[in-house]
Parts: sequence; C-alpha cells; structure tokens
Amino acid sequence: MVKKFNQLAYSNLDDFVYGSCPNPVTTKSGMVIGGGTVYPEINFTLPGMDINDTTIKKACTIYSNIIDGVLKRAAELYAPGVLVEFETVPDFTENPKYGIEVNRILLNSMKEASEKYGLKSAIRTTPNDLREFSRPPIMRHGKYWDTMLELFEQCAKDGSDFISIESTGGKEIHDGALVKADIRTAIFALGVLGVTDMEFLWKHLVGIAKANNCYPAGDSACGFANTAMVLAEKGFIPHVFAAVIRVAAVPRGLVAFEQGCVGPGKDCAYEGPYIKAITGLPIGMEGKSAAGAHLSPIGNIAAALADTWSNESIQQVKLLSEMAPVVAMEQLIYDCRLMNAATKKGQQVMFRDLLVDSDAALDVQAYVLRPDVVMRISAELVKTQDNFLRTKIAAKLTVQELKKAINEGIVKSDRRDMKWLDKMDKAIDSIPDDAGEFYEQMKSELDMTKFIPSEYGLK
Amino acid sequence: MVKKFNQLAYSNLDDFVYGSCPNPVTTKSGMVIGGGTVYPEINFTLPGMDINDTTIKKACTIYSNIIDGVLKRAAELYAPGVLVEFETVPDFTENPKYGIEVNRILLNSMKEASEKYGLKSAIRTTPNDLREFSRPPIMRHGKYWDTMLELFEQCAKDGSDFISIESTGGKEIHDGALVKADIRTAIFALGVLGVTDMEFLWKHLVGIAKANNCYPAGDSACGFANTAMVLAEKGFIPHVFAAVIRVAAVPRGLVAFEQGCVGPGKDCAYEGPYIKAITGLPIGMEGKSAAGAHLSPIGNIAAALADTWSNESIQQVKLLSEMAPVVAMEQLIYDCRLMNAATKKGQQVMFRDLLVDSDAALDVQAYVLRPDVVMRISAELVKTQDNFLRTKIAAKLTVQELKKAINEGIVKSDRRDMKWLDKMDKAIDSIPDDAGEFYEQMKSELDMTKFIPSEYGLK
Amino acid sequence: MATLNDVSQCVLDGELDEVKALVQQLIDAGIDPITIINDGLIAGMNIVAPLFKSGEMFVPEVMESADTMNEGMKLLKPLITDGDIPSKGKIIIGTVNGDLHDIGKNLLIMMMESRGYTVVDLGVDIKEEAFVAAVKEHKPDIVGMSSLLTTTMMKMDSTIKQLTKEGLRDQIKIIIGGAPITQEFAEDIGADGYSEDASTAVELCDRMMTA
Amino acid sequence: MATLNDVSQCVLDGELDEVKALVQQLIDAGIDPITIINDGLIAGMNIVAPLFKSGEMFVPEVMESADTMNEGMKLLKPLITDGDIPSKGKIIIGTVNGDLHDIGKNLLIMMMESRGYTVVDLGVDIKEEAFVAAVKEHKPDIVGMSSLLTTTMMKMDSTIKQLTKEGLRDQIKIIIGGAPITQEFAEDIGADGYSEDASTAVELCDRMMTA
Ligand code: B12
Ligand code: B12
Ligand code: SF4
Ligand code: SF4
Ligand SMILES: [Zn+2]
Ligand SMILES: [Zn+2]
Ligand SMILES: [Zn+2]
Repeated sequence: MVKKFNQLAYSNLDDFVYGSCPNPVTTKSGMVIGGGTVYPEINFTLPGMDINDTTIKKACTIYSNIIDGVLKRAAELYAPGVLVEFETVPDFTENPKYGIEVNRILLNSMKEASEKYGLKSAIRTTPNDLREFSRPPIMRHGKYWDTMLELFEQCAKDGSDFISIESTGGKEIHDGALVKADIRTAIFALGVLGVTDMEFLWKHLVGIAKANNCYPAGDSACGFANTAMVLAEKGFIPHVFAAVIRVAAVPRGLVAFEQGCVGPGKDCAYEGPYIKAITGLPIGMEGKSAAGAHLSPIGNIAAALADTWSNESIQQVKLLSEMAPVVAMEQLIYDCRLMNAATKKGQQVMFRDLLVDSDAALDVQAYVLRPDVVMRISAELVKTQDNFLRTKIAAKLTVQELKKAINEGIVKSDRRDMKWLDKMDKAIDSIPDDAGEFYEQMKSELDMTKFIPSEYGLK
Repeated sequence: MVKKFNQLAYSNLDDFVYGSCPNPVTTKSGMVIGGGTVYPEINFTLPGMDINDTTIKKACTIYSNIIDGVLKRAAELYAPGVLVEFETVPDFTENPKYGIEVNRILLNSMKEASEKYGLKSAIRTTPNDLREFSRPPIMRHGKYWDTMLELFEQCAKDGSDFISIESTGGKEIHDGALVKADIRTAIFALGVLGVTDMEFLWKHLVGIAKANNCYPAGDSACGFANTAMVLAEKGFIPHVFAAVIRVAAVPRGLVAFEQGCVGPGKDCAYEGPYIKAITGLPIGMEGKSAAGAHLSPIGNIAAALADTWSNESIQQVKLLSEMAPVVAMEQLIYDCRLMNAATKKGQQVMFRDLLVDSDAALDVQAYVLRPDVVMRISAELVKTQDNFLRTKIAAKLTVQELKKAINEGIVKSDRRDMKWLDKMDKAIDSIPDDAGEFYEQMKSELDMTKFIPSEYGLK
Repeated sequence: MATLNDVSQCVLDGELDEVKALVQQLIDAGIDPITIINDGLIAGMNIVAPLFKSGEMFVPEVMESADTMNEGMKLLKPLITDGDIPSKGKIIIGTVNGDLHDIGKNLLIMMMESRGYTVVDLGVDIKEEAFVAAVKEHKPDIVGMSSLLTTTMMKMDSTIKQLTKEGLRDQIKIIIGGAPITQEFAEDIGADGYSEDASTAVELCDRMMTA
Repeated sequence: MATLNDVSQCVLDGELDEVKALVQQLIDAGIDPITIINDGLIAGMNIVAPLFKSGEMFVPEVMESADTMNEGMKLLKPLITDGDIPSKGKIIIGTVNGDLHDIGKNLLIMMMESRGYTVVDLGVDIKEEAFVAAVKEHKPDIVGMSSLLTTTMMKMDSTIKQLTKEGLRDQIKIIIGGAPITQEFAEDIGADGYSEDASTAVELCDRMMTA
C-alpha cells in the first residue's frame, strides 16, 4: 500500500521548525526523533587504507576505536542521545560479512555505552548502492543487488534501528546532465529514472525493514543534488542550476516515504525540508557541521528544520586535540545544545529564523531552503500525485522563485545567473507533462551505452 | 604610564555582549573589532615535519597554500573581514628569519586577497615565549629574550596589525601546582611570578608596538588555565580546580592591558570575559570552533562575549572536502554569521543568553563564564589595584560562587567537588594579603632548581 | 572574410553552429590547415583555459567551446596526414579499482583533450593489470589515476608497484588526483605529479612534456 | 596490630602521615621487608592504578598515594640489599629536541615509578645524541620519547635512526607518545609501542617486559 501525500503536514509556518514534527519516530533506546529535541548524528570513515581479508581486522579495530571514542565524548558532554550512522564504503557491501561485522561492533559498543554511561543511542545502517558497479547499471537483479540486500537484511536482523541508502537510479544519465548544466536531461534522470527506481528499490527495503523490527528511514539525492552543489562550490556550474536540481530532487526523495519510510530522512538529503513539510516526518540534516566532508553555502540554514544534525563523514585522523570523529561529535553536541536551549525557552522559531537569516540572502541554494519558500513550493507539489510531473513543476517553480528573488534583490546572485535561469525556464517549458511522451522525445538524445531502459521498466 | 582599572567598563548587563564593547579597535584595513560585528579569527599550523634550512622552503609553501586557501573561502562566503593569527611554533622564533619570512608571506597574501576579492583582513602575530627554553627560565635577558624581541620588532615593522604572546612567566612553578591541584602554589605562580613577569614583558612589547605603528593586543593564561582545563577534561584534576584557576588568572591577564594593550585579547584566553568587563576592550575567544585543538566544556558559552571567534589551531591536513584550515574557516564564518544575524535584528542579548544557557549549568568551568558571574566577580576585583591581592580574591570569590551554585543545584557537579572546594577555601585563607610576606612563607616549599627568583625581581 | 581571430572567438563563445562555416571560409581561402588548428581553434581554447581557471567560465561553457573546436577539427582532419595533427602527448587515464567516481576524471579528460593532448579514457574501477595492459597497448607519455575514496587510494600505490614490476615505470610519467589525494601522498607512493584540479593538471602535464 | 592490608589502604588513601607508623609496626613484628613492599605498599598502588584509569581518582590523589608509598619505602630500603628492591625494569624517558612539554611525560614517570619501574628522567629538549648517551650510560630496558608538537615529532624518527646507527637499537624497546602521535606513526618510524595515556603506557611496558 503506497501512501499518498496530497496535502501539507503543516498549516502554520511557525510550527515548521527544527527538533519537532507531527510524526516523530521512537528508537529502540527510547530517543524520540522529532519529539522536541535535536539529536547529533555522527558519521565516520576509515583513513586511507586497503580493505581485504588481511586488513579487515585492523579496519574493525579502527571502527571500534572510533565508536568508543565518540560515545565516550557524547557521554561526557551529556548528549541526550546519539544517532550513529554506519554508511559503508563499497568493500563493506561487496563483502557483506565485513559490513555485518562492523555493524555488530557498533551495536555492541552502543550497548556498552548505555550500560557504562547511561547514554542513549540508535544506529542507522546505510549500505552503499552497489548496483552502479555494473556499467551500465543493472538495477533489479544480479550479484550486486543480491549482495546489497544480504547486508541490509542481516543488519536489520542484528538490531539496527534504521536502514537507509543513497540510491543512484538515474545517476548514470544525470552525471552528464550536470556537467553540461542540461536541465531537461536532469529532469528525465530524476523524474523518470530516479522515481521509477526508488519505487522498485524501496518496496524491497521497506519489506526487509518491516520483517525485522527495523525502520526504513529514507534516501538521499546526494548523487544528484549534492554533486551539483559540490560542482557549484568549485565554480564549475552555476549556483542557480544546483539550486534548481535540489528542489527537482524532492519528488524522487518523496517516493521512499510513499513506500513506507518513517524518517529520519538522510542527513545529506538537503531536500529534507520539503519532505518534512509534505510528510510531517523527521529529517536528518547537516551543514557547517559537515564542512569536513563538503563545503557548502548552507552552513546554518540547513539546521533550521533538522531533527538530527550530522557531520556527514570524517576520517579517523588525529587532530591536535583528538581523533577527528571525536572532534566532530563535540561540535555536533554544542550545535544541538544551542538549538535545544532555544526550544526550552520557547524561542525555537526565533532561533530558526536566525539560522535562516544567516544564509538565505547570500546564495540561491540557501534561499530555496527558506521555510516559507519550502512551504510555498511544497504546497504546489502535493497537488499532483504524478512524481514525474511533480519533478517538472518543482524545477519550474524554483526557477520562478529565484527569478523573483533576484529581481527583488533579496538574494545575492552572479551576473550570469539570469541568463541561466532563462535558459532553464525555456528548457523546462519544452518538456511535456507526460513521462512516456518525454521518454519518446529523449530517446534520440540519450547515450544508450550508459543505461539500460529495461532496468527502469522502459522500452 | 600604567593604566588603572578601578571600575567596571559596563554598568548594564544587557550591554555586555559579543561583538561590541565600549573601546573597539580599528585595523589597518578598516575592520572595527568590537564595533558590532564578530569576526572570524583563523589559526593554523604545519603538519608533522622537521624545520631546518632545507625544509623551510617547503614549510613556507605550506603556509602560503594555507593562507590562500582560507582567504579564498572567506571571500566566497562573504566574510565581513578575517583576523589571521600567526602563532609561531618554536623554530620560527628561534630562527627569527623563518618567522619573519612566513609573516611576510601571510601579509602578502592578505594584500592580494584584498585586491582580488575585496576581502578585508588583519593579522595578529604571536611569537611563542622562547624564554622557557632555558631551564630554569631566564626571563629578562639572554639569547632567547633577544631573539624573541627581534621577531616581534621586525613583524611589527613589516606591517602586522597586532602583536600578542602567550607568556609563561611563573609556569615553571605552576605546572607542578596543577598536577598536585595545589591552589596556594598556583596563586603564587599566577599572582606573584606571573603578574611580575607580565609587567616586565609587556612594557617592552608595548614599546615595540608603539614604535612601529602596530597594536599590542593581549596575552593568554593558556599555559596555566587551559592546561588546567585540558587536564580536567582528561579527568586528571577536578573541574572545580580548573574553574578556580581560570578566574585566578584574570589579574595576571589584566596586567597586559594596564601596560597598554588595546585588544583583541588572545583567543585562547578564556579569562577574556573578565578582561572585557573590566577594560571595555574587545576580546578574541574560541569554543566548539577550537575542538580540533582542545576539547572543552565551554563550546558555546565561550562565544557569549567574543569579538573575534577563533579555531585556536589546526594542522594542514586533508579532510574529505578540503584542507582542515579551510574547513575551520568555513565553520568560523557560519558561527559568526549566526551571531551577527542576531545583532542585526537586535536580538544579541537573547542570543548571548542562549549561548550561556547551552553550557552554564553543565560544567563549573562554563559556569564561571556566565556574564552575570563575570560582572559580579569583576566588580570586586576592580576594588583593589594590587594584582597579587586581586589574584587571591579572584580565587576566593570563585570558590564561593561555585559552592553556592552547587548547593543551589544550578550547576552539575561531581560528588568529589565539594571536598575540593573546601580544601581550596582553607588553603586560600591561609594566604596572607601581602605578596612579600607570601613569598617568605613559600620559600621553603618551592623547588629552587626550577626557578630563579631574581628573574622576577625577587630575592 | 573570416579571420583566424574569428575562429578563436567562435570557440570561446561555443558557437557550435557557426564554426563550420568560418573554418570552411579559411580553408577555401587557402590557409594552411595546421595554421587554422593552431592559431584559430587551439588559440581559442587557450583563451578559454585561464578563464575557466579563474572562475569566469563554467564547465558547460568550456564543454561547448571544446565541442566547437572539435566540430572545426572534423573539417580539418581529412586535409592533414595523421602524424601532422599536433598532439602535445598521449595520456591514459582511469579511476582505480573499487572506485566509481568519474566526474572529476571526465572533466580532466575534457580539459586535456581541448588543450591538445591525446587521451585514452580507461573508465572506472580499473584494476592494476588493466593499467599495465593499457600502457603496453597505448604506449602513453603519461598515466593518470583518479581516486575519490580513502579506501581505494592505496590502489594507486599497488598500480605503481605493478607498473614497476613489469618494467614499464621508466617509460611513463604518473600523475594522480582526487579528493583524498595530497602532494605528500603522491611523493610517498612515488608518483611523478599531483594536481588538485583539471586546470592545474594540464599545466602539470605541460611541464612534464617539456621537462 | 597493623596488617599488610592496612598498609595498602593507607597508600590508597594517600595518608602520608600514617604510613611510617604502620610500616614500622610490621617491621617490628618481623614481617619480611620484601613482603611489606610487595603485599603492602605495591599492593596499594595496584588498587590505585585501575581507579585512576577509570577516572575515579585524580592525579593529585595518585601522587599522594605514590608519595605515601615512597615514604614507606624509605623505612624499608635500608633493610634490604639494593638488588632485592623489586624493579620491573629500567626506563629512560625524555621530551625530544625542541619540545618543552613535560606535564604528560612527568605523569608518565610518576605512574611508572609507582608501578615498580626504575625511571631515569632525562628532562625536556633532549637531542638525539643525548638519548644515545643516556642509553649507553643507563642501559635501560625501555626508552620513552614524548613529543607534543607536530614540528618535533620527526625527532623521534631521527633519534631512532641514531640509536640504530650506534648499534643500540636491538638492546632496547622504544615507546613513544604525546598529542600528535598515533599508532600508525609509531609503526612508520619503527617504534615498538605507542600509548595514548599514562595508564595504558604502564600496561604497554608490562607487556614488553614479559614478552
Ligand atoms: C559526486 C560524488 C559521488 C557520486 C559519484 C558520481 C560520479 N559518477 O562520479 C556518487 C553519488 C555515485 C558517489 C558515490 C559514493 N561516494 Co561519493 N562523492 C561525491 C562527491 C560529492 C563529489 C565528487 C565529485 O564529483 N567532485 C567534483 C569533481 C570535479 O571533483 P574531483 O572528483 O575531486 O576531481 C577534481 C580533482 O580532484 C582533480 N582530479 C580528480 N582525479 C584526478 C586524476 C588526476 C590524474 C589528476 C591530476 C587530477 C584529478 O581534478 C578534478 C577536476 O578538477 C564527493 C565529495 C567530495 N568533496 O569530493 C563524495 C565522496 C568522494 N564520496 C564518498 C563516498 C563515501 C561515496 C560512497 C561510498 C557513498 C555510499 N556510501 O554510497 C559511494 C562510492 C561509490 C564508489 N564505489 O566509488 C566520500 C568518500 C569518503 C571516503 N571514505 O573516502 C566523499 C568524500 C563524500 C564525503 N564527504 O563523505 N559519490
Ligand atoms: C600545556 C600545554 C602547553 C604548556 C606546556 C607546559 C608543560 N610544562 O608541559 C605551554 C603553555 C608552555 C605550552 C607551550 C607551547 N605549546 Co603547548 N600545549 C599544551 C596543551 C594545552 C596541553 C598539553 C598537556 O600538558 N596535556 C596534558 C598531558 C597529561 O597530556 P599529554 O601531554 O598528551 O601526555 C599524555 C599522553 O600523550 C601520553 N604521553 C605523553 N608523552 C608520552 C611518551 C610516551 C613514551 C608514552 C608512552 C606516552 C606519552 O601520556 C600522557 C599522560 O596521559 C596542548 C594541547 C593538547 N591538546 O595537547 C598544547 C599544544 C601541544 N601546544 C601547542 C603549541 C603550539 C605550543 C607552543 C608552540 C605555543 C606557542 N606558540 O607559544 C609552545 C611550545 C613550547 C615548546 N617549545 O614546546 C600546540 C601544538 C601545535 C603543533 N603545531 O603541534 C598544542 C597541540 C595546542 C594546540 N591545540 O594548538 N603548551
Ligand atoms: S557525497 Fe556524501 S552523502 Fe553523498 S553519496 Fe557521497 S558520501 Fe553520501
Ligand atoms: S595550549 Fe593552545 S593556546 Fe595555549 S599556549 Fe598552547 S597553543 Fe597556545
Ligand atoms: Zn550522505
Ligand atoms: Zn551520511
Ligand atoms: Zn592560542
């Protein structure tokens, strides 16, 4: 049974704020995510090393050191709870036994920390999307699919609270669209391929989660919209293009929730605020806290609606004080303390608006995360249930919002931005409202060596 | 001419806030520190390497890469200005030509960034206190003294905006007192030795600064109070002891301002809020932003009164996104944006109080940085001009404040804290009000192989 | 009549539809094809490169310029013998084993090609043996490796070792790059060069080819 | 009458003023001095160590315990021949050249001594040659180096090289520590062990001495 989202979860902009949402979710340890408190979500990864049967022991020791270090610091700083994310690098999904072992190490240390310090914690397990290892990608069967599902299933069985993925359906086409700043092809990748794959993939993942007393949490358009953001930060593509991609990625992300995800949304899914507005479910977010993983123009505004606050990823390397993940843990906790202090005083809306004011006028990518903009565009998106059409509308509305904002001078822009917005506007208008029709149009333009239509149920 | 501070610079707690102060200072590039805006203060250091004539070229290239990287990112994020701190590691003071060369590289890149991006910046040059290289330390002459002054002078001549130092007079005695948690000896080290050395040292430094169109900025009790904090964070000494040391270090720090310093106080001088209350001059501070350099229980509250906001120090190592100093720059800018956004809306007092509420109840070291506590204790300190007596009073008042706060349950405490506070209380009461008399008492207890009384004008 | 300058400008502006006509005019006017390539098409890309480096041009614009150049080339290639097509050198590039990131690599290739290098793209997830085989087959001047994951960067080390073992190391220069890579790491594993982005990578190769 | 347990407890509580009387009572009662040391004084420190490690005791308390133990020792030493004083091994420790940080090193020494090691403190700012000379002079089992600065950590490498050159490397175990040091760095420069704090450093030495 697929959920339908045909109205906003909020009627009042003042209720739309970090830390709480209409449909919170409770972890096994009793953390209520979206229940009023913003929790830190800590991520980490290995330092430069090879993974194989001889090095895996060392890798496990490193993971074990990391988790013990961050939980100890969390306890020392009286964190109300910690969400741990284990996002695998490919070796740990390709060899599920590696991923399963590390997941168990983490679960075990979390249990110990609960006994030793009384620290609450929960874990989100995020296997990487292995399917893209076939080029062109095989999305619906084959060894990568099987292996990946094996990891999901065993981790869910072993006690993970949440499962997530940053799925990549359509990315094989989207990558090229990005560097060419080609919005038509990008919308095809997101709104036709991405959406279709999400339906297929999440139906399976929700099934696995439900069968194993685990929550399906959410997906991220990271490979699409964050890649765009990174490219824009490097000055490679226009910021306005990245901003439009961000919002155009919302309908794709929504599919996971239609299929049954309950949140928290993935930390790096900066499209999260839209998801929260539409579903009323909690979201993970990351901003300045994640600068060690990617620079961004949305350091503060990203927190405005966050229910968990993440650092995205950091290697286990030594800084002058401590290992980098411990440093990240400390910074997350202080950021969360500040937000939660405001909530305690009933000043959360005021604080949210400061987070917004900090960034919204300085970059178009920040601008599209303004709670009022989010509400306005989301209100239009729920009017149709066709996720392809939603994608097109999302892009169109974002172009319009940005043109207006730039014309009114309420957001900083590059002298080249208007030209690109016009270009996108025209291109979007050339897209038909029907996905099938659009596919027919696109067929001649697509690089058929890069993708397999049947993997998306296309002919 | 020595300045006297016999009254508080503030009469109203609501004026006592980050970003502004009664006596702001303007840099060569026109940044007004303490004039309403909190500026980021960026620090950095070399990755693990040897420094000698063959490697110095490489070191210079690294510094050059660092400064170019951080200024570029600051411009991209529209920083209103950047304060750069060049705090030398010993090789760059011992070989002043190295330090001078790097300082010029930094100045030069700052000039380039101004031309290229229109970015305002200023530099604080902080040679390390070389005198402790003699054991026992020779404080008033000799090759280390000469070399150190050479570096100060040339950097001031070359165009540095500010000079600072983290001086170490008395530390040779204080170190032992710290690990023994011996408050009597600590007060001797801070209030007799530290104070005397500060007078001597800063008279010279203020002279150098004035002669070279440069500002004397301020000192830090880092070697005393931050060492205490680090030891307390490791669980080695009681947090209450570290809290008392922090406040007991205020009179020592004040000496630099009596001698003519104009701020901004040193970033790592967490005693800064007291200095600001008493002198009305701007201060640098650091908190969660500096977690890469040291963990702390004062991540947010440290910002409550900051005029520059610093990261303390970070090596040039690669994180997943960028080099660590660039990451630090980004985080500082976002923290500053948030504070400045509140000021713009007239909500700075409210925001200050959130920063305070975040930490003040969770650790005694945070508690003593509460603006009201700072004002209350400072009001007592200005009643005497005797810096030794001030030191004793500072310790005594802090013990009393903490006892009261713990008894009232408004700050978290360890079950062992009261015992230690009582112990300190008694020890402080045993200290006479006269420095000379105290020295006579201490003579028998001091390890005379560790320090040379005449270097402090003592017999 | 069209000038060489017009061709350069046309490349700079990425005017794909107009380049053919302009180049044809010059051909018809009897201008030496090699001159048209060097002083028209490539000269245009030589203006593009610094503009890209300084952030004044976006990648899609650079790509349009490169496409425009290639479109012009199509007319000129039949007029010259293969050996005459000026190439600064031959490069093979791939993303190492276990790593699928290729946006950076692809940009690099685009920049290299547009600056006059002949590039063989090996693709992603390239094993040590595949690099070795490619060196044997293509006899490149330079081998480039890309890695974006901390867990795959050590493959650069093993690939270099493999190339050394096969006695191929001396015949090539090796350059590496990607987010986790540093100059220091490059030195550690004995690569000849590192560069943090596509623009400086071209400069790096230029230095290597003239050294 | 006083028991060995009372002595242990006295050490644990750091009751400097009472330890002498207790120890004297046991001596007078004819208890073997070595037994008093092992089962009284050292047994007390053996309780202290884990309490310190788990954060239940502060350093000043540990120091009082150590002082208390030493005070008791003063009475016992004259009663036994030098060789009988149980020592787990001899360690020399210094902070490397250019580095003056010694709080960590001093804590280490205090812990080592109180756990039964004989420690020679070389001090701070110790040059390579000075380590070499000290090894020749003291013939230690273990050499410890401390460095807190990224610009001095490489001195550990050069010191190890110097010790190797002088043919002393095989006779000693080398352990290192300090804020910028990692296990990996220790392996890189060929040290035998690394430890992140004083408690685990003692355990490290214990393992080395029994291995
Ligand atoms: C886009 C992206 C992706 C896309 C890749 C799309 C594609 N086709 O390439 C997708 C979403 C698929 C993806 C997947 C994954 N990614 Co990824 N990804 C990124 C991201 C955001 C940007 C990379 C990028 O394209 N940058 C833009 C290009 C232009 O820059 P560039 O690649 O650095 O290249 C430039 C230079 O480095 C240089 N260069 C590059 N190569 C070479 C070679 C030579 C010879 C030279 C001279 C120069 C050079 O020139 C280039 C042009 O200027 C980075 C974050 C980051 N900050 O880099 C993470 C990142 C690299 N990914 C990461 C991770 C963890 C993953 C996944 C494992 C995620 C997961 N759990 O599913 C998977 C792994 C897939 C795999 N097997 O490789 C982590 C790596 C962490 C780690 N441990 O190393 C990063 C750092 C993100 C993060 N902060 O955590 N990712
Ligand atoms: C206290 C301190 C000082 C004091 C030193 C007092 C003293 N007598 O030691 C003073 C103020 C004098 C000082 C001066 C300087 N310092 Co300092 N200092 C610190 C600080 C805050 C704490 C160090 C400390 O005592 N920690 C407590 C002890 C108990 O821990 P520890 O030393 O790590 O030791 C433990 C373990 O590491 C281990 N261990 C240590 N050694 C060994 C050895 C072996 C064999 C083993 C097994 C284990 C082991 O066991 C110990 C006990 O558990 C650190 C910050 C930090 N986070 O470490 C900076 C720090 C080390 N200092 C720093 C700097 C820059 C300096 C100065 C250059 C500052 C300046 N510009 O003036 C000078 C340099 C002086 C010099 N030539 O050495 C930087 C180093 C940066 C860099 N590039 O490397 C640091 C990291 C601060 C920072 N975050 O920027 N410093
Ligand atoms: S860029 Fe970051 S968040 Fe995105 S897929 Fe890669 S690792 Fe995940
Ligand atoms: S601890 Fe930090 S701030 Fe203090 S002297 Fe050392 S470096 Fe400077
Ligand atoms: Zn992510
Ligand atoms: Zn993540
Ligand atoms: Zn400092």
